[in-house]
Amino acid sequence: MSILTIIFVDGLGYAAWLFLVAVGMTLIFGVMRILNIAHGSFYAFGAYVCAILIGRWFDAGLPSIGAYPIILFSAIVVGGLLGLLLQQGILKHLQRRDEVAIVLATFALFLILDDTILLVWGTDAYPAFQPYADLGTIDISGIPFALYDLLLIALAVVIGGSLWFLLNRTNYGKLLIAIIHDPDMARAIGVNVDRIFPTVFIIGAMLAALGGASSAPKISVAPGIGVDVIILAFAVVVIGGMGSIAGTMIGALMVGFGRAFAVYLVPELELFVIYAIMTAVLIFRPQGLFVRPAARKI
Amino acid sequence: EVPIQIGLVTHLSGAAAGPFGIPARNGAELVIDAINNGQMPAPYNTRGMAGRQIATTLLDEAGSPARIVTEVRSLVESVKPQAVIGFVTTGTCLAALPVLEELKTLTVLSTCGTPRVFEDNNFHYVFRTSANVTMDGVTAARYINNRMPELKNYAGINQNFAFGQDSWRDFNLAMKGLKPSLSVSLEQFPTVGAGQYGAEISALLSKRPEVTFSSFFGSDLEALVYQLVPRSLQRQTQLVFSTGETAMFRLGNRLPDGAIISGRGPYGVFARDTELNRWFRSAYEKRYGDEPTYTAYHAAQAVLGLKIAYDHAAEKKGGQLPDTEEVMADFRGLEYEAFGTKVRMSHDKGQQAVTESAIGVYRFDRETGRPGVTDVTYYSADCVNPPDGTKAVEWLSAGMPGAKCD
Amino acid sequence: MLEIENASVSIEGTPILRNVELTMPTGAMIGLVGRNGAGKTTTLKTLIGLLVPQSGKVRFDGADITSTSPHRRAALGIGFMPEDRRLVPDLTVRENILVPAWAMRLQDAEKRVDWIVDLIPELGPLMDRYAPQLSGGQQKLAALGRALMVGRRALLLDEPSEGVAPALAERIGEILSNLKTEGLCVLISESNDHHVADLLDDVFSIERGQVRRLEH
Amino acid sequence: MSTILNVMNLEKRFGSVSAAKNINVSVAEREIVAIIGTNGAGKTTFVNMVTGWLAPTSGDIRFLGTSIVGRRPREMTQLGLCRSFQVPQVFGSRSALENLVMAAAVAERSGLSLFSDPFTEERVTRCEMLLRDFRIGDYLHRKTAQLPQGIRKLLDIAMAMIAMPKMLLLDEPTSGVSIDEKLELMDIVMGALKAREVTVMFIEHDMEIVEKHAARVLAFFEGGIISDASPQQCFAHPTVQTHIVGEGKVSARLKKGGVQDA
Amino acid sequence: MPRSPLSVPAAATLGLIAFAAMAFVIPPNGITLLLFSMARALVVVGLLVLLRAGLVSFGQALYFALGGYTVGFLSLHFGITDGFLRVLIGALAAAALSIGLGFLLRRYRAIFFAMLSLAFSMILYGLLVRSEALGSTDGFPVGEITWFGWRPDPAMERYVLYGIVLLFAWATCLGVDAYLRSALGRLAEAIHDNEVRVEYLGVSAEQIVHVKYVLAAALAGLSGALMALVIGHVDPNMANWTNSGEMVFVLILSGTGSIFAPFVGSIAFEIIHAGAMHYSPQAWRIILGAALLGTIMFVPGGLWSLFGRFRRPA
Ligand SMILES: Nc1ncnc2c1ncn2[C@@H]1O[C@H](COP(=O)(O)OP(=O)(O)OP(=O)(O)O)[C@@H](O)[C@H]1O
Ligand SMILES: Nc1ncnc2c1ncn2[C@@H]1O[C@H](COP(=O)(O)OP(=O)(O)OP(=O)(O)O)[C@@H](O)[C@H]1O
Ligand SMILES: [Mg+2]
Ligand SMILES: [Mg+2]
Repeated sequence: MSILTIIFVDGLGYAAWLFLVAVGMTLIFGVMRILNIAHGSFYAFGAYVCAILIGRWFDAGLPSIGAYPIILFSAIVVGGLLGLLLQQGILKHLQRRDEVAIVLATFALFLILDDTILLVWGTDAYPAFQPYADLGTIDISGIPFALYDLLLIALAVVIGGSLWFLLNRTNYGKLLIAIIHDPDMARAIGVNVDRIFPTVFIIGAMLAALGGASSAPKISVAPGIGVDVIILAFAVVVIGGMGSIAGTMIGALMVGFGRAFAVYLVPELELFVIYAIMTAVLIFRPQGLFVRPAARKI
Repeated sequence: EVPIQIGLVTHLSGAAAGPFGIPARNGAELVIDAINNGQMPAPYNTRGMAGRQIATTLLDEAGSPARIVTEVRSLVESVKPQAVIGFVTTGTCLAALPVLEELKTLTVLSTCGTPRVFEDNNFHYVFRTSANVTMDGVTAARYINNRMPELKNYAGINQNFAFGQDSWRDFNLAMKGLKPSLSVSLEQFPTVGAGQYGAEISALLSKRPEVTFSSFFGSDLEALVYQLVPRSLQRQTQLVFSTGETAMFRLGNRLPDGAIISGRGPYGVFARDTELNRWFRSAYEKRYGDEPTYTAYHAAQAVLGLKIAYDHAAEKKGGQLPDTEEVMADFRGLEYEAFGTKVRMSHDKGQQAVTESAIGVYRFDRETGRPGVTDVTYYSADCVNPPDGTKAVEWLSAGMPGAKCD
Repeated sequence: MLEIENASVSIEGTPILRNVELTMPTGAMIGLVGRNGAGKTTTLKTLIGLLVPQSGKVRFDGADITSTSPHRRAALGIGFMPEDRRLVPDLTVRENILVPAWAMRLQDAEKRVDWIVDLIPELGPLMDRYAPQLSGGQQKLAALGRALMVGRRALLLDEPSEGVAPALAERIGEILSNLKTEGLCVLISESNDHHVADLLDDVFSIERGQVRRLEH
Repeated sequence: MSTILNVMNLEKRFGSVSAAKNINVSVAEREIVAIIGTNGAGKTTFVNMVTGWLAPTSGDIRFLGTSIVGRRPREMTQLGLCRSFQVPQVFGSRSALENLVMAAAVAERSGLSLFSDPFTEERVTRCEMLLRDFRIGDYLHRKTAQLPQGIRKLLDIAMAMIAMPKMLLLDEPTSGVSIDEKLELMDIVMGALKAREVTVMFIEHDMEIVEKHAARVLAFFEGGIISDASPQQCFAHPTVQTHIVGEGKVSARLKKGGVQDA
Repeated sequence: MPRSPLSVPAAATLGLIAFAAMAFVIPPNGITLLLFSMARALVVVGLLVLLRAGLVSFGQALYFALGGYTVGFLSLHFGITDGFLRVLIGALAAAALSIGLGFLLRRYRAIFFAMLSLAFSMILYGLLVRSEALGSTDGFPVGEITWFGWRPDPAMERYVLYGIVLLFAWATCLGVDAYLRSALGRLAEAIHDNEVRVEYLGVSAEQIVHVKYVLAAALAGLSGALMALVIGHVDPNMANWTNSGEMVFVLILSGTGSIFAPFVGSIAFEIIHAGAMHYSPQAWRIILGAALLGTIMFVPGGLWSLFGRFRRPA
């Protein structure tokens, strides 16, 4: 049925966006046990930098194709710089503190970064619509869909796939697991924890910034775009089972399809979809879809 | 000589700052400075307000209504302003007004368009110099019905919060009132700031309503436009953006030609061509490098109204500074020519203004590179506002009885 | 080979070890015995670098490694088995044993695993089970296997026979004492020295943070 | 003497691993039974099933005549069946004394007492005394997370004991406890339990202790019980000898009969 | 057991007297600040109670909003103006809902508890936003307040309210202190350390968590109800997660060392907030964030631990 096809494509598109937004948070939580609220700010910074660079690019009359690498470039720069700064400057010193303190520290960073955006870029919105508009559309089931959205789906699949492979199928991933469980013991058996933590945090920050940068052409980058992202990302991460890439992917798909269905069939429920799915998943699987085994206690 | 203290409350941060808050602040500050320097065109070219200079304290309206209540209270308790001007969003103003009333502070709402301000309360110290939101929906409905007599169905996409819901309700009721046979093909209420409208646009594309009404504003409106234009939604449905006037300069040629846009009253591109307007526009553009949009006009006319009331009251006292009650006595029922149009404080014991409204079709002039409107229609105040003493929803539901249109 | 020179250690401001002197010559098996709370674990953690002494030195082959981080010490070939096992629950026993090899990019990892299983055949059937699926004693063996992966030069074992059936504890003692002939030095902390007593070359006793060499 | 615990045809499988095979045991009131076995023989699994932590794959467990399969651990405690743990289970952020006072308060609870302050003078003194008996008087006010392994073990046993249940299962009470303390500890524990007529099963790797305190020994091997007899008979069992007790020094010392040589 | 020089009830009573006395000396905006601080401190006390069991709720705004909306609703639809009655019903409504939700939430720990509680609060938020009868995002005013039939004149009104809020705060301190010292309260803290042991002591960890959850919810309801009276207006933001976040923020700022900490932290929060708004109206959150970050990094025990350094032996 054509309506189902449309819902499917829309759901997939939203899921891809959600996944891009959430995957960095999953990674950082999975490895470092840090629930990073500043994730929303990384997202916003990525979006701002990308929008501004793209704006400059087109103001200079440069060819449209060059705008796509800018998206990746701004994500890498923003994630790299902010990630390094915050990890080395602040989070490193909080490593041994309890989770609540660390979450709140990232909350504080979020407040600071969000207002920094306001100070630096003001209250204006920055458009970067060209990459979205220029790619054109493709008809599916008689409805034009933006090719850019399909591109994001591909990007999400590539990123999800490679991260999953890295974490689950390589020794590096297993090293990460060893660190997650017990950093001290990992040190004692030869793992250089002090190098791996910043690396992971920076990659996570880059992914967050990529979420923002890749959204920039669809939206108008304005103050406050990071706030809602936090909760969405949280919810997806929790649904997936904290720290699981595959879980995040499935969580994003569930929410994406759920939302697309709601928009078509019961628009009033749109706001509740994500919470309803999260609650339903947690009721049946109290630790999310993909659960890590706990150490045997007794 | 002690200056007159004014508290200026508007969005300085958050999503409403760009489209509404900052223009409002700019508009108010521009006029306040001009008043202080006696640079306004005649007849408002007397220096100061009741001869006194005006000092302003800014307050950010962003955040929860609860926040604003504390902030307003502490503003009033610490600065003791003679008047508070501003308020864009309805949540914050509804929460703050009882406090301002309790503290006996003269308050001039510049925008805050909910009819609930006077319908649900009996304020003594509160004035509003712009018409309420009901006018948006009625104007759009009348205009569409005129232009599209064959219309059968329409859809709405509005933000999920009070303003979006109210806008849609008013428009809906007005449409039904004008032509009961119309049907609604789709109602969408995406979350404020959602940013992702792929599914909503697909739904509109597949349901094919003839008209799509939206009260989106700011970055949400821009995102919606960026996402719908490449997918050609504008070719399948007549788009109506009730606050489109605030976004047209930013969107430029991205806002599709043929979309129906309005602001709350004849402001911005719709403003009547008067000397006052020409002055305001050029001074605004010179100072801020931007075109003034309707909240800028709203704020400016609020300041102007207060000045007139003060000046009148002072005149009666022979130049002495009038007290709040005296100023209010002159403010009630005031009629004055403001920057965009005439403001008539004729409703709710003379504390609520009505104005005419304006609406038109967007057209981007490719030669000059400037946005513009065509097919502009003005509706007189009594045509698009409920008569004094009638509740907006009741009036709309009853089919807008007593409306005087010419 | 591995020695502590006049080291004092405090944890969170509480002094725990006082002026500890301890030498582990190459090819020797040393015992560190003491009551609960005497400071055995603290001594071992100081040797591996999880605790840093306030004064005094730790040396390895004569070089000062007092401020060398634990993962560098592991790279020097110092293996550590904690008293509470601390296996990674999401990994199988084989992976647990291999983690150090991955971290330090050891080339002969697989060979070494085979050698470990040869040494402790009890591990054989457990290799592909996840760590939480092992009994307490089995986990102890796996942790020992992991220490053997790292410990090419020195082994620091914290209560290796705690919770291990006597027959097996004896065998482990013999295995360890055979290892020392391969140039490895072994430090065993025991609150319960009798399984290995006869195999030790040297015994230190520890009491209230003070170490004393016992005549042997 | 009547039977307090009766285990029939108990089986437990974890996937392909058979952790308990056809276990049949019956324990009489006031009996003291030791459990020995190779590592991974299924001793802890057995205790876990009896105390409701694990559900058996099949078979029945009767405590005081009623079947307790499917009950939760807390219900078992309420019925008067308590245990200690191979890995000490204590409240890490509380002091040793607080740990024990809490355990005591809950054990003695009656109705509304949960709403009152458990730190009554009488109870605190009593707990302090017990901890001193256990040789951990030096650690009364230290957070247990910072205590040495062996001390935590002692505290764990004290917390299990203070309830003075009808039956107590101790999982390796002495492993990790240093040699001079553990013999004494077992004397104290067993003395007190005997005086209160508590039925005891304890898992133990130290054969001296087994011999000294238990009249009956269950030897576990690969999920089954291969011997259920007096210590002497049990130690003489060939499989027990090669796989559990060993031929070396321990048995040598045992044969010397020297327990006080520490 | 470390003993502080004063018992909690005695200290609370002293505090009550001191704060009441302040009404005579500080300016009106000081009273406003204290009203806010005291009313909000109550929900933070609830969070403290939860955190003692290692549970963090990012959804306490649910009960806070429920308490507030109940207060408003009672006057809007039933014409009940009595402040005391409305506050009590508000707290009870929160408690009643939490008894139900508690059956579900008590199974969860750590982040899952936090997120599930967040989900419930956001569902309420969504409902309130969609409910035009309750003013959608605009909310509605709570209306006139009387106290046992007496309506203080406007000048006095805030002082009366201040007194009432102080009394509730005082009662909360006494009640919560008794709870925390009871076996039930201590067991709940023990759950954080080791649930296995709690279970083997013969008590149900879930039931204990449930009791705790209801207590925290009742306090949140009470806090929200008082806040509604203080503000005079309720709106869906009361239920939004950012509000919950702010409550946790205040808790961390306060520290968890004492049940008085939330009061100190709450006052500090209001002062920092007011100062930040004053000195940098466009970027006040930078100051707020920096204050929080500074507290976390340099005063790990929260503001309360600064007092403790002088007052309490180890
Ligand atoms: N984190 C800590 N904070 C304070 N004191 C500590 C901490 N960790 C250990 N200690 C103290 O250090 C001392 C030595 O402890 P250690 O763990 O080294 O003993 P141990 O000899 O290994 O005992 P066991 O045989 O019981 O394992 C003990 O008195 C203990 O209380
Ligand atoms: N959750 C589980 N999944 C799979 N296998 C398990 C699980 N728990 C225990 N086993 C296996 O069941 C067997 C019995 O384990 P149990 O813990 O009962 O041994 P034990 O006799 O107590 O040994 P130890 O003396 O080492 O403590 C072991 O082979 C163990 O590997
Ligand atoms: Mg130790
Ligand atoms: Mg066991």
